[in-house]
Amino acid sequence: MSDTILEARNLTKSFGGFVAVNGVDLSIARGAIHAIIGPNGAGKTTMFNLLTKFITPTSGEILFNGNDITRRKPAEIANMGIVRSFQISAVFPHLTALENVRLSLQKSLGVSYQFWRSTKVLHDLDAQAIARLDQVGLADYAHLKAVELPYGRKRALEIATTLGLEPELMLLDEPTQGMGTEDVGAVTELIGRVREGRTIVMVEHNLGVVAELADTITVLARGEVLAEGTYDQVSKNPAVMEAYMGVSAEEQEAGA
Amino acid sequence: MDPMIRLILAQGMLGLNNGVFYAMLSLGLAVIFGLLNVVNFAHGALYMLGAFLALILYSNLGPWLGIDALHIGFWPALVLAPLMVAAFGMLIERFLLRRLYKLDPIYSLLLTFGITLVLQGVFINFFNASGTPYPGMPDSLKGVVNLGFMMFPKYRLFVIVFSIIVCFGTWFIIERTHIGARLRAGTENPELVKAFGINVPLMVMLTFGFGTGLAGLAGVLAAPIYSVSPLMGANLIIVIFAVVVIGGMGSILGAVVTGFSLGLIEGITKVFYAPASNTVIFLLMVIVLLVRPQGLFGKHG
Amino acid sequence: MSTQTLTKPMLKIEGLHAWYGESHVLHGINLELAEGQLITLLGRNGAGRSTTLRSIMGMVDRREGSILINREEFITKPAHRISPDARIGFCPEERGIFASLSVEENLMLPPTVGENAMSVEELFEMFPNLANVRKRMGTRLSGGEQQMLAIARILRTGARLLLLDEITEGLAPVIVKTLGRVIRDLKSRGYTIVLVEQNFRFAAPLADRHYVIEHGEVIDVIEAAEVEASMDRLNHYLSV
Amino acid sequence: MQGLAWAVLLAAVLIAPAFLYPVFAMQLLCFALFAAAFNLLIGFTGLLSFGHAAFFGGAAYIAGHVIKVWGFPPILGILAGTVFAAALGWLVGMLAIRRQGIYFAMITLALAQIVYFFALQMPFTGGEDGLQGIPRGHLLGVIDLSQPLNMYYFVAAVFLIGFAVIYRVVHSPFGQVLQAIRENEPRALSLGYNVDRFKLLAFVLSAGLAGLAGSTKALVFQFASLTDAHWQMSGEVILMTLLGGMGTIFGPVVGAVIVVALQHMLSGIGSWVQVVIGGTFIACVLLFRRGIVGEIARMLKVGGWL
Amino acid sequence: QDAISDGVVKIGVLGDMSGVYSTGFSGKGAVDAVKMAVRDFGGTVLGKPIEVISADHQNKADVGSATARQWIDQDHVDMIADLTNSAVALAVQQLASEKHTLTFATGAATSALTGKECTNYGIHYGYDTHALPVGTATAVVKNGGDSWYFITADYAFGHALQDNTASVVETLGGSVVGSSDVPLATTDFSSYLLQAQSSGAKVIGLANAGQDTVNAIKQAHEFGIVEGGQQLAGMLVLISDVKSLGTDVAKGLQFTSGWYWNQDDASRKWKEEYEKFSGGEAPTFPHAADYSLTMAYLKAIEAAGTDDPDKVRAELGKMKIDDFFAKGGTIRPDGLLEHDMYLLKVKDGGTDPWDVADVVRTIPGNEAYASLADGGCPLVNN
Ligand SMILES: Nc1ncnc2c1ncn2[C@@H]1O[C@H](COP(=O)(O)OP(=O)(O)OP(=O)(O)O)[C@@H](O)[C@H]1O
Ligand SMILES: Nc1ncnc2c1ncn2[C@@H]1O[C@H](COP(=O)(O)OP(=O)(O)OP(=O)(O)O)[C@@H](O)[C@H]1O
Ligand SMILES: [Mg+2]
Ligand SMILES: [Mg+2]
Repeated sequence: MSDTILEARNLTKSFGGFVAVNGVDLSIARGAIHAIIGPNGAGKTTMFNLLTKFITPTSGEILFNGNDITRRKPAEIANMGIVRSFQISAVFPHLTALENVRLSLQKSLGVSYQFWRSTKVLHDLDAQAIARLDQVGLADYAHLKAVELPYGRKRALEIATTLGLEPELMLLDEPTQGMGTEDVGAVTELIGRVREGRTIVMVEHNLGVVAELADTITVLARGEVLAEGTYDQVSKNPAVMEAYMGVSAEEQEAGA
Repeated sequence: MDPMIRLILAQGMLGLNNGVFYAMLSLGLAVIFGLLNVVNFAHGALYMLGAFLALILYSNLGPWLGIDALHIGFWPALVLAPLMVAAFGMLIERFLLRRLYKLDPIYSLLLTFGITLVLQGVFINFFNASGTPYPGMPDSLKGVVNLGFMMFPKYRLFVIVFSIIVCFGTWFIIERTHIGARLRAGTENPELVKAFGINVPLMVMLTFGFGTGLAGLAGVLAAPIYSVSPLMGANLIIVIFAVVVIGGMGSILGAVVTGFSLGLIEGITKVFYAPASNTVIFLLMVIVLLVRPQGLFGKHG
Repeated sequence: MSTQTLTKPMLKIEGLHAWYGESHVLHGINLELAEGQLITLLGRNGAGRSTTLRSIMGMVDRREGSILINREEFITKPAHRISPDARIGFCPEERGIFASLSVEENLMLPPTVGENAMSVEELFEMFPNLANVRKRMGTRLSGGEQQMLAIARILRTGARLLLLDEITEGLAPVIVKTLGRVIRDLKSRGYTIVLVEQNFRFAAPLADRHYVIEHGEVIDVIEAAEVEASMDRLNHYLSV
Repeated sequence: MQGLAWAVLLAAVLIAPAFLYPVFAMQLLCFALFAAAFNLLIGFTGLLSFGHAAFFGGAAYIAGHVIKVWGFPPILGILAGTVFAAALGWLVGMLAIRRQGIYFAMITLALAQIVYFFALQMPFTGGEDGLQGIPRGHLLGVIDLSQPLNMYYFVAAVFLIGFAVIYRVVHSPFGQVLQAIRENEPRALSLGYNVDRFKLLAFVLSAGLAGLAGSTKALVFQFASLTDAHWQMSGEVILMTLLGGMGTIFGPVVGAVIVVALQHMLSGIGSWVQVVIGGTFIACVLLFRRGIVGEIARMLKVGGWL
Repeated sequence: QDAISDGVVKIGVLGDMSGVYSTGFSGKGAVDAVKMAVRDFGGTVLGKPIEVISADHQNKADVGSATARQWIDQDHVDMIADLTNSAVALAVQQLASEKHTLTFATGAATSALTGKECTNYGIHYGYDTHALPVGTATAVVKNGGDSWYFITADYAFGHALQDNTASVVETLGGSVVGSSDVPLATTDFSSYLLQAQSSGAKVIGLANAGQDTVNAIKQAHEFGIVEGGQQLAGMLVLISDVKSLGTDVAKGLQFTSGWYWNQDDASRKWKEEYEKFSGGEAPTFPHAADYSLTMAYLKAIEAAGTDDPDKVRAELGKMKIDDFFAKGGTIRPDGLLEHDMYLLKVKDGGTDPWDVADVVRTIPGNEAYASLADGGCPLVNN
């Protein structure tokens, strides 16, 4: 297998004339944590939706492990091992934490269409689900409904659920958004822990998190790639400083 | 003229005549849906209400008031009845629908379904289910016009012309004027429009009133053609839903054009295979769903 | 943290709390400014600056506290009365250009709220780019054009108090410079302005005072004169 | 809690004929099953079908025809109606699932209207006359179903089986996924569930069970008619479910009993029944969207669904 | 065992109380006729009270049959009358017969009630689809109207009426060029009328009734179809329909009726009585039939000395029905009341508001109705 797990070539998406993502080439290295940053409206979420097939690109192609997945459906993508999280928290609010996680484990059992069997068959998965919950520090909350969990824990639950699918590639949209500093630390640490054996792509505004986790950073601006590289490279890139940090060229020179 | 062509033209005219009601009702439905995201099931019942108000103004009001000679005729009814229906619509919006905006739109559908049953039930009790002819057709519109291929009642011709004017007038107001701009903006982003100092709740209420008023107007126009019956709107509304699914609810012009065309198609179907005329619109809906699920004039997604 | 009380505040916010649904976003904001002044609200993403503006406009689910504009309490007013009664013009973060309306229709949408409203011609003079696209639909505009339209739109209403949210966001530097000129011009004409900015370099020379917001609270207030001296603190707050 | 509810239900079903006119009791059971089948869709999948009368009424015609004209025994007739309704459900579901939310409701309504017109115009349905005089026949060739009590316990058995199936579906791995879809469809999709297929299967099951109820009703009244396929019937089943509690196990049964009893008691006041039904609708939507059982469950704070 | 079951004779009037047939055939007018008969009979029979209950079948066979089922099972109704709407009548007659209960259908017209669907307990009282065209269609065809297009109510009644009329037309050498089936309670007949017009038939036969007939005739005038030279023939018209059409529109229309109030003194007197009883409403012939059958039923109970349905039915078969309504009537073994019918012709400017027609011909019962042998009732052949 090559070192590139996911590749986007000349990816473009326009919404009725407005081009949100414009000819983006992106290459994600296997095993890396790859962050996408950029100003609001730069096209990060759109990019994300394209990669996870929630929307169809206007043009361009997406390769996963060398296979063209541009025209595949979202459910197929998930079954191939690409799983996403959402910018808004995505749990099943009136199911318990355990049931949430079990829903992702259940797939492996192949009983999901079996309407004639009791849910008891699912109890075999409970131990595994608890283990997942434990991994994100939620074991004590297993029987609480998701809606009752505090925000940060919902986020953790979401990640635990995602992990249940044993994804090869995990896409996280702003995993720390809306969290207090404490939660941010916890989630950062969590991501660091679950990265073993998988690739993670994340959209993140919190540069602290990015700096700590990301191996590679792609900066998007107005739908195009502005820069790419390690945190140090990117944060010193003048174009990035200008578009993202709001430092003009003269000021940079003046500041330098 | 070849009798077959004559028959096609004649049935086409009648179809157009029915298309008037499809167009006016789906127009009102589209206006309401566009702004409130409410599918007004009661639209058919309000159409029926319009027709009954015309009837009551002509036949019943006098006796109720003890003035037997009082007959409020067609022309005043054409103004009064839609206004009364609009007022009723606004009451529904203000006191019932408004509580449901934050919920899933199926609740407003169910609420308006309930209103439909109530209205129907009330009118079945006071009038009977089979329908009462409207006696107030103005003399000026009595008689027939020879269209060459058929004798066509003057009144029906008037209805076709009048409703085309109403539909395009509505389209003009909504798509081409200041009021329309506010309505469209209110649909896109009500919060911001409110912040600009526009009373969106009031606007919503008036729009609902306008949409239901259109239904009432269609009802008055229908009264002299069909018997005024409590069930006249019930069967129509389902056809209208199919029209709306075919046309897509996003567009005003789409609703009007689809309404007229489907009337026409339905009419012409009667020439070739009459038993299919009931279902042709629904079958077209199936085809549209297979080929273009968002509807002919619907926006993608 | 330096706080001073103005003798004649045009806008005075005290103990403002705000919620989106269940989530409590503002935890007691206090700020004030006098007629003709310009203040900025600084802070990181998600600090609650936009929410502060939206609360003034009555656009959040629930608010508590006090919002006085020219000594009149606005917290209890229905949303659609706020703009006309307080003569506020609001320019939202996401610009709020209506896709289904043309530039002219967008411009004419908000009702007039004061006498000395700028005329359409005046505005087209101020933003020549807009004059060229007046018939175009809202969605077709470039980001810069949209931003100019959003500002022009509220100037046409005759509002005296302007709430501007991230107006430089995603704009090319040349447009940012134009905007800088426009804001300075407006200030000199006596407009009162609240500016939410991430771009501190843009905001610094315009402002009379900076409010730093974090987690829905004002954590620092820095007068224009103290900016030089407080650079370290600012860098810390805004550090990227 | 649920055990208690089951016990009450079972007891009520068993002793009902001692207190009620058997045909009325059978009508209650048929509608209770119909509403419970409908609830499988609205309550547990979040899809509002406004065309369930098509399955209920369509199955009644098929069962009636198969029994009366082809001379099939009652059980096979009921089975035929059920299978037909499920197949019809598959067709309708395929089309309706192409649109979401409110459009879904309108499309099911319109498609059901096609079925209605078919019922009106096909020769074998008898049009306005209906399909009359369906013989009840003998169960397994021995038990005479024209005896009211025999028929009653047969219907009771059908109801209990149907209801148990619904209970099982809800509490199955499949039901678990359905609930996930209802709660957060995009998330279910992102977990790799083919949401449309789950919805379709739910639709087919719901339609089939509605057909079971319709076929049974045809046998009870020895009659299949347009009323059963009319949109008003679709509306009534929505009301039963809404009134009893959408997404509760026992709600639709309670709702059906109330609505049918109401219609029965008020039959003397003519069309005012419609006004009462409509008013109940409005009240439910505005005041207690959880429905009766839903409210009780909330007051008793019972976890899970009652 | 008591002579009168449950100590009361209960008559159920199951009619159309709110639909297309509620104004002429059935409705309150029918209930009044039955109640008036009970009053005139003295309110009791064999010393036991007579009770009248009524319900609306909404023109739905299932509603009708469910109501009848409950009336018989629970309310112990002894006889069900009216049953306007052939579909309802067929359903209820069959059900009632299984439960050994007498039914008297008046407003329902289909000849199947005493033909292939006849039962031991079902009586058809007043007219049927065989009797209607005998007068009307014969008169029309003899006047040159020899090609017909039918506009037919799409249910049991309409189809039976069309079939019976067509066979009369064809026997007389005429032809049927086409037909349109129209749902009950249609309000817009224009497209069907246009089909009829373009068929070129000389006669448009209306195999429907009540409001449907009225609407069809009105719209035919609206579209200038009559002026275009085609003739309308209403196969089932009541004087109330003529009233709502207006005699100017309906003038010259011929139709067959089982009774006409202005045919003799006894009828005129009865009409006056009825108008008083019902608060000013003039009776139609089905209303007169409702009265007449109630009288006949009660007399039969008296004669039989019991309300046992089999005995009462036997008594009815033996009785001569000869009152203001039925002249020379007998209730045949297949359940049909055979009596004289009348061909009426609409006139303008009568003396009474309800004086809208003249009797132009009396059709003797044995000519109007199919013979017992031709009726096709399986019970008779056995
Ligand atoms: N469905 C849509 N229709 C029209 N325009 C859209 C649509 N979705 C996104 N856009 C536009 O595309 C641009 C990019 O949006 P996107 O959500 O990808 O930004 P982002 O980089 O994720 O920003 P943020 O940091 O705010 O999440 C925005 O200007 C947005 O308005
Ligand atoms: N409509 C909303 N619903 C729920 N939460 C919201 C909503 N809008 C904003 N929030 C939350 O409120 C908090 C404050 O948001 P706000 O938009 O005021 O931040 P800000 O300081 O303007 O930052 P920025 O604009 O850079 O994102 C954030 O945590 C955000 O997630
Ligand atoms: Mg984003
Ligand atoms: Mg902001």
